[in-house]
Amino acid sequence: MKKINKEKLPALWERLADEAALYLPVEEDGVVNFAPWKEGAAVNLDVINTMVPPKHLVFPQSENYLRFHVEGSKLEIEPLDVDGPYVVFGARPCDVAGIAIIDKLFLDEPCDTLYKERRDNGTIISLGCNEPEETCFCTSFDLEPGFSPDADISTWDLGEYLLWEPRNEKGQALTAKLDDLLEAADSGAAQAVEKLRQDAASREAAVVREHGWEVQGVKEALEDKFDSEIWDEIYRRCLGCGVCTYLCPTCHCFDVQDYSKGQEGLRFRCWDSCMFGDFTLMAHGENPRPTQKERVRQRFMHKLLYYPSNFEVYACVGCGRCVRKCPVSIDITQVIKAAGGVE
Amino acid sequence: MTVLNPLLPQVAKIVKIKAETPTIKTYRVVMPDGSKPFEHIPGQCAMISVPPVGEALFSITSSPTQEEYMEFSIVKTGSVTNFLHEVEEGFEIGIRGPYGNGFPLESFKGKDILFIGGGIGLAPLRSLINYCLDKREEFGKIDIVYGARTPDDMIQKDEIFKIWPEAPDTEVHLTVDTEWEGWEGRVGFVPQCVEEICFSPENRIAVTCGPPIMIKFVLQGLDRLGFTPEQIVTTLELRMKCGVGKCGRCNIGDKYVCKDGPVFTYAQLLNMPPEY
Amino acid sequence: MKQLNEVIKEVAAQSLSRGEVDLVIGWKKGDLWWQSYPAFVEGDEGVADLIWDPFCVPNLSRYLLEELDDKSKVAIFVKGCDALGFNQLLQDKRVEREKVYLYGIPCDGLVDPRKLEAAGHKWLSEVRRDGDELVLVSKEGEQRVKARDFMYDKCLTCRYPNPVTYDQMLGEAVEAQPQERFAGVEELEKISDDERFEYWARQFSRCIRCFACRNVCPACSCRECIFDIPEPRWLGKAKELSEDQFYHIIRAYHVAGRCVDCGECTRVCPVDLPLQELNRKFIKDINELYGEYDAGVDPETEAPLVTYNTNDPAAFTES
Amino acid sequence: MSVSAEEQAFEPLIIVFGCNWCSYAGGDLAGTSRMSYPPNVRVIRVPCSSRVSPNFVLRAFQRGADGVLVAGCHPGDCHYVTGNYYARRRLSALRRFLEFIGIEPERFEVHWISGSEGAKFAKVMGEVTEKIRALGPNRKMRDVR
Amino acid sequence: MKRIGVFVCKCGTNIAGTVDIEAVVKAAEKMPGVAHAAEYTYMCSEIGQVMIQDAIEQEKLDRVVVAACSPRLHEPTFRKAAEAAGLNPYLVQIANIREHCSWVHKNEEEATKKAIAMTRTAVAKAGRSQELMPSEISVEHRALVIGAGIAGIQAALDIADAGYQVDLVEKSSTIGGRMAQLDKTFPTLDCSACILTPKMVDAASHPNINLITYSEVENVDGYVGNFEVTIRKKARYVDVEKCTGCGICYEKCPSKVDNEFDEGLAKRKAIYVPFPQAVPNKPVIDRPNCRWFEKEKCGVCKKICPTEAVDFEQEDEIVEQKYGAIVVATGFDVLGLEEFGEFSYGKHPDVITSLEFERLINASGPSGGKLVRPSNQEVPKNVVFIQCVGSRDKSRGKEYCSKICCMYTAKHAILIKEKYPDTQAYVFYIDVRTGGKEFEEFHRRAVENYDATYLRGIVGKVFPEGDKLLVHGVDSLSGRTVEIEADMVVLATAMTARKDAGAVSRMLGVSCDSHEFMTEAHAKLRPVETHSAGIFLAGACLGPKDIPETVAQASGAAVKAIGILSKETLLSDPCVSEVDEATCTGCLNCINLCPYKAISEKTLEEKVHGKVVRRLVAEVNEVLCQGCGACTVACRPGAMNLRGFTNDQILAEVDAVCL
Ligand SMILES: Cc1cc2nc3c(=O)[nH]c(=O)nc-3n(C[C@H](O)[C@H](O)[C@H](O)COP(=O)(O)OP(=O)(O)OC[C@H]3O[C@@H](n4cnc5c(N)ncnc54)[C@H](O)[C@@H]3O)c2cc1C
Ligand SMILES: Cc1cc2nc3c(=O)[nH]c(=O)nc-3n(C[C@H](O)[C@H](O)[C@H](O)COP(=O)(O)OP(=O)(O)OC[C@H]3O[C@@H](n4cnc5c(N)ncnc54)[C@H](O)[C@@H]3O)c2cc1C
Ligand code: SF4
Ligand code: SF4
Ligand code: SF4
Ligand code: SF4
Ligand code: SF4
Ligand code: SF4
Repeated sequence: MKKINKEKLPALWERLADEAALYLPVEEDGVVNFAPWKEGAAVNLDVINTMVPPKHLVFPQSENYLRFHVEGSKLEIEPLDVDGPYVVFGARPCDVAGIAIIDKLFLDEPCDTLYKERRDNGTIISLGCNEPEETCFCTSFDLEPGFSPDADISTWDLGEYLLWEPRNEKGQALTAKLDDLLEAADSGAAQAVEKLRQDAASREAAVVREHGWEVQGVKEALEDKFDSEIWDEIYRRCLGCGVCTYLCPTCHCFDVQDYSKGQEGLRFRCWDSCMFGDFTLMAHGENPRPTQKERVRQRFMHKLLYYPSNFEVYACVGCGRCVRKCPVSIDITQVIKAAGGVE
Repeated sequence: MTVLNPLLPQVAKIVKIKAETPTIKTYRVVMPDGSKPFEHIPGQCAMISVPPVGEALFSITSSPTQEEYMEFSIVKTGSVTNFLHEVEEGFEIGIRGPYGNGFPLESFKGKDILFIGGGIGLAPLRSLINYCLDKREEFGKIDIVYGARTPDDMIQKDEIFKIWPEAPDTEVHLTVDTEWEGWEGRVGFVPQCVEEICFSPENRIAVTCGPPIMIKFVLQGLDRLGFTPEQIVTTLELRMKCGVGKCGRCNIGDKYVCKDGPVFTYAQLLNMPPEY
Repeated sequence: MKQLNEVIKEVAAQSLSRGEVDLVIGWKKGDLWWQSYPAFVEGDEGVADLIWDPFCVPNLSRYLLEELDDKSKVAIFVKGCDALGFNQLLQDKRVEREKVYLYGIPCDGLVDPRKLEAAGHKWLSEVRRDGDELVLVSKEGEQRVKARDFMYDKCLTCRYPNPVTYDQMLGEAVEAQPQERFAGVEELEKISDDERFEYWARQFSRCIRCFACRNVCPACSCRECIFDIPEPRWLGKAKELSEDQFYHIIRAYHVAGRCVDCGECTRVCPVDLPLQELNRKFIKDINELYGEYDAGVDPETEAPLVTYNTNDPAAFTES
Repeated sequence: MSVSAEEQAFEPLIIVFGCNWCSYAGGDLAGTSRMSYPPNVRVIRVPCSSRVSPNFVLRAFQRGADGVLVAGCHPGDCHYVTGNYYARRRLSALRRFLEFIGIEPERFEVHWISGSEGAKFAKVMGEVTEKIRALGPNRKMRDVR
Repeated sequence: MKRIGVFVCKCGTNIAGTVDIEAVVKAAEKMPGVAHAAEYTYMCSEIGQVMIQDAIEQEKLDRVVVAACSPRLHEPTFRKAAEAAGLNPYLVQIANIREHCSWVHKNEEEATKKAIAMTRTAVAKAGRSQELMPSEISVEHRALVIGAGIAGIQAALDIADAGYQVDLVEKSSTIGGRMAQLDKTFPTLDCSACILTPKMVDAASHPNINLITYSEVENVDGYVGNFEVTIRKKARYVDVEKCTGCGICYEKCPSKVDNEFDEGLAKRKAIYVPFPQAVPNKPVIDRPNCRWFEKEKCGVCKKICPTEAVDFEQEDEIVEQKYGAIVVATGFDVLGLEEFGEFSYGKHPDVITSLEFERLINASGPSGGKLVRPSNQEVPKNVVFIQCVGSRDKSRGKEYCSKICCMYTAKHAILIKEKYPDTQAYVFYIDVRTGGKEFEEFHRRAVENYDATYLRGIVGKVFPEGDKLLVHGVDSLSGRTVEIEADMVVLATAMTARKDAGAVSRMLGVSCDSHEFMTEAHAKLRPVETHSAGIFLAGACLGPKDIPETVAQASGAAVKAIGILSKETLLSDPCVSEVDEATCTGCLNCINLCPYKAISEKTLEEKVHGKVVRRLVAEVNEVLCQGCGACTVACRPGAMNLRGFTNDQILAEVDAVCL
């Protein structure tokens, strides 16, 4: 385990930015989001949930993947390169878990090589949470607020210092390059981390308990809820916007579109949302999910039943963004409760 | 060798276009070197690209036993298909696939097969029919029930009128929705026709594809005739973008039509939420 | 406030039990202190859940678009801004006035949880309005703060706190205390083109194109929005600045002369885009060029961009 | 201030939406009168200035126009009686808004040019081209893909 | 893929001189959808057209782009050519590489580049063109003529003679218009009444003409072939059926007011006929000035009328009628002189306008044809005429020339001299305009034979001195200031549009210029048509003109109207708006802004998720719509689209032009 004095962080970032594109939580116009680091950027490591999760770094909102050229009846197709190496610094455990969750889908056979390549190019440095937000419930999905098993490097904020622990080869390789900036942590570090993790977990557990958000068997509970009247109540206020899906670290639906300029063009994939009315609209006008009810149901069923059926993991990390941001307070914890998926 | 991006199409070429009906054309597609784009199992699909308009998924209607080329029958319905209906022979397209599970051929072996198709629904069936006819000895009796609104709306007229009826131990039952001048065959909807002929479920698999409403009634009819859900196989159509189970659009419960389908037995469908 | 909280339950229960309406849309409380959300009450069961508190911000009239279809009459509660929005829907012929019963609520301003949080007021269990103050209730006890410090920006500039249209008014009219609403626009007008460009480029880049701002807007009630139409595809789906600009300019343009300044778009934006400044730029310019116009006040007056005067001024040199 | 080679070679692209009855006709008259103006302008014929949607204007900027001009009949002279009155309101509002977004207002102009004003057509085209040339390429709204 | 044919015209050297035609053809060949590209010297020639037609057939072209001159010139030509080859004419697009390119750019490289871009744009638009079919409209075989001055009378007579019913609507109580006010007419000096009265009588007695006097058109709906018009017949308070025109009523009426017909120089009664030859010769009651209506007293006329024709209870009557065509002939007014204080008009009775002069010198006028000074009833010795009062005067009056003032002033000078050889006429003029048959000769006669003194210059001031008027002017030829002691000053005031012309044109959907004169569809080629199909213009409502021109136009307009009335059905231009009902929200924003009232609402009933719902949508009347596209922009979701200029097409053009 290593450590770095927080005063030295700017030097560290500068170095990382030399190595690869560095993204970290930056405050701009009062909003903290993952953004490329540049000299003088207002890095904010205190914020727990960035407004938008760092999902877009591994799965960009839109991503060109081929270039085409059409001339008369001739077609040329040329795949495009994926951006080079990058580092994500300061990702919170829930957000890292979100990436690990969508990994399951994209890396599953047939492997989405576009995703894989971009994913492989990135090194994720997580930052454990000390305190929960009011809307945090990651422990409900068996995540640990203080620790991120899927990160390449884990860090913890111990006030003066940041503790630093590479978790795999990728992490080690990067750590090696930063040797001069990192110092060896003392023997107490492991204990400090342990304590931090426990404290964080118990604080959040307390919050979750208080809110009645301790998820238990929601998958099983939802198995017979396709026709349940719980959906009748929930969907009615839904505005059909994409706030919840676009802010969710695990939502991953996309659309494929072409952009053209004359005979040249690009094909890209871009985020799409199951909450949009035209998401499943077919060419001949039929729609298997004709009203918002089916769409809302799909969103929750997908996260809490279908995804775990296919990948043995819930597609929710309890980050609470949708809870916080839904304009009409459609709240996944309420849905879980309504479905009977709480202790 | 690096694994190719599954979303990346290969350039292929339309070498022949046959107008089937005013809104359906059949396209013969090969790679630029003249070879067949890829191998497939009947029932599988391919994603066809026409930049800058887009991509759409189509059943491969030619049989895998056809070594030279691949064929698609395409209805004009939206932007991609409208565009395809305007191109001429020699036009290059993008193609990727094959997608989907295909028909469970192993379980069909040695059985009588009843094909029930309506309109463009013949497209995926045709792949299997020709496959069965090419491997005639592996299957029992073959019955093909095919219907369309009018005789003019029938596709693959060569095969349904001439080739298939002549194949050994094969019967073709054609029907049109309403009386039509010059039509001397059956009149009535496909489900009706199936029940009238009264196929026995004995050692028989029923494979059906057509418009949703037809499928609904065919299933009821087959049920009345005593077919078990396991004996009935159908294909589904949902909007899809990637074809590889990632874009999140074509799921029915935890099944993806692109990966786990489009071929499903009725028994499977009964276990899935009715969202198609 | 307490009183009103009871009154709404009473009137809802009454009109439902008398069969005057088939549905009452009101607000109800979620698990968290700031969650007050639209509730649909069709029988006695739901009535007790109806509330009125400082977080009852969602405009309920939007739901009429769906809910009116198969009902003969629906009652909703409208605050000042909601009533303006309702009138806009009326003007756009999206709802039938006779099928709606409006309970007017004079509104003295709603509380923006983001402002409370920013000031460190978290982990609350309840927030009550008491005169000019808010009572923040938490485990540690109660704390009183000045209400105006935590009100939505839109409420600070609100000029119509009392509904301009209603069938029955619940409660006493309140006095409007609007701050200058164009201050933000004027600030931006002062800086250079390049600076303004940078400013808006930063804002627009943050947009995730979730369309919440459109979906919530009472002036955006199109059956199929131009941004969703596949042919011709006006707005590409790629996350590109030029597409973001297209979206924001055209959205604002479409509500120009129709935006009732309810501020809902700004409230729902998950990434805090100052959308109201865009809308208000149009309001301000239209007022300056073509005369004061307050959308939503009177659904009968023609919106400024669908009418003209022969001697209108222009924002370009006419020669 | 040094001017890069690219800026120096810069030839602006100006899209003109010209109403069929006045401005397009004015352009024709400029043609028949052989009044030369810079070749940077490309006219798209529309029936009336009231047909010009802000969407078209933005699309032109996205696709590479350095300046956009809407040209219509003088107020009162609209072939369709009132079209340009609506256009005046719509485009005035749009023009101010574009400026608010940070687009130099000179990049979006509206001019009234009648069918008999061939000289004015040529003059306006010349002036607009020079103004935009001085401003340099429009990078603010261009789709850079 | 479309099969677009591109045809590039050299236009002799008109295009080929600056544009590298071969380069354009080469570039066109590569454009998306282009199946064939060719060039020719004169594409619009017979050979060129055949070339296009052959290519359409041989190359199976489904779209045609002609890169040539302005579409305003030859679009119809090429459309027709394509149609003859079996292609829908609306699948033809023109790239204007002559007027908008080769003629205005000198540098060949630049011009060629631009020509290619323009061709590419037209190709892009053509690729999105749709076949368009005109629709058929039935025709009501009846015409409406609004305004019964000489223009309206002539048009009505011509249409009636062709065998069609005509309703001639006149605002005042008699037909005749301004011409009835005139004395003699230049350049032949026929007596105006002598030539007009027979026409008035003809009109009144023509079996196909229905005079609707003292009436106004209140609303016009509908479209060519089928106008639906509402006419308000104002109450005359005299039953014209009973009235014999004996005139006893206006003899006895005690209430006197200024007679408008005499330009206020004489009085009439509250019940009156404007002038003795009025047609119909039936009185009306001027309600605001009638004592009965004012105080419920008097009623002399009613008491005295031998046929009991006076009816105070009469009310306005509303008539609704359908017409196939409309001729507008509402004429002109003269400028008010409030801005021209220096001439002392209104301050001194002997300063009069030319129109007043016409009345003064007219035998049936207030002074019985004796030219007298209104101040003292004496014959004037010196008469000063001032030309261009308010004409050619951008700052205070009208910037245009009123065209006829030079002529009628010469006429006035002659008339004076003929009657009063001792009276001297002075004419202050800027320049004398005599463009017309026999005009210059007429003017010369006034100067040479009738001794009129023409002074080139402007009058600075006219002020009364004693019983004279001092006229201060400058003779710009000699540079001297002149001062004339005049007995009478006559101001040739500008002709202007009728005060209600703007309102009338808006009602009709006819455009008017900034002076509110109505505008013709094309100043040269369609001088009596308007952009509203089926509505034609004649006479001074278009701008200042004399009687011969007025009459010629009236006959022209009549022929155009007859052209419509003689058809059983008409074809409408298909380049009109259409609503996509699926996207239309029913906000009806589009309805009010349509200048032709072409949009209406309709209710759809449809099934949505099993429920039947009713919703509003907009509907365009294809015949009324003139294709401006104003509605398309007001429609936010883009449900309203303009055929021939669709959103899709314009976007494609924008994309292509920017490449
Ligand atoms: C498994 C399967 C097999 C199919 N086989 C055939 C076939 O053999 N012949 C045939 O004519 N059609 C077939 N279809 C339907 C065909 O995919 C649609 O008609 C086609 O996508 C319409 O595309 P469009 O661009 O013309 O329409 P648009 O509505 O313009 O399409 C827009 C986009 O929506 C998507 N989309 C719209 N409707 C569908 C749909 N029904 N299914 C999938 N994607 C859709 C397309 O990807 C397209 O990019 C099949 C569909 C599926 C799912
Ligand atoms: C002083 C003077 C001298 C002239 N001398 C000569 C001359 O010597 N020779 C010559 O050739 N020309 C002369 N002219 C010109 C001549 O008067 C005009 O050319 C002629 O009168 C034009 O006829 P018109 O029918 O177009 O208009 P008008 O004569 O103005 O007739 C228009 C008619 O329409 C009616 N009307 C108007 N509005 C409406 C409405 N809304 N509804 C129904 N009815 C309406 C009016 O009441 C009027 O009866 C002279 C003009 C002036 C002013
Ligand atoms: S569903 Fe909501 S709480 Fe769960 S991960 Fe997504 S945004 Fe976070
Ligand atoms: S644009 Fe925003 S402020 Fe205006 S009416 Fe819509 S939601 Fe309200
Ligand atoms: S953005 Fe425009 S088209 Fe879309 S809903 Fe709003 S007003 Fe309608
Ligand atoms: S709500 Fe915000 S993020 Fe969503 S589309 Fe509107 S501006 Fe963009
Ligand atoms: S403006 Fe558009 S949406 Fe509104 S009624 Fe007209 S066509 Fe329909
Ligand atoms: S295009 Fe629209 S506004 Fe113009 S005339 Fe036609 S319907 Fe009326």
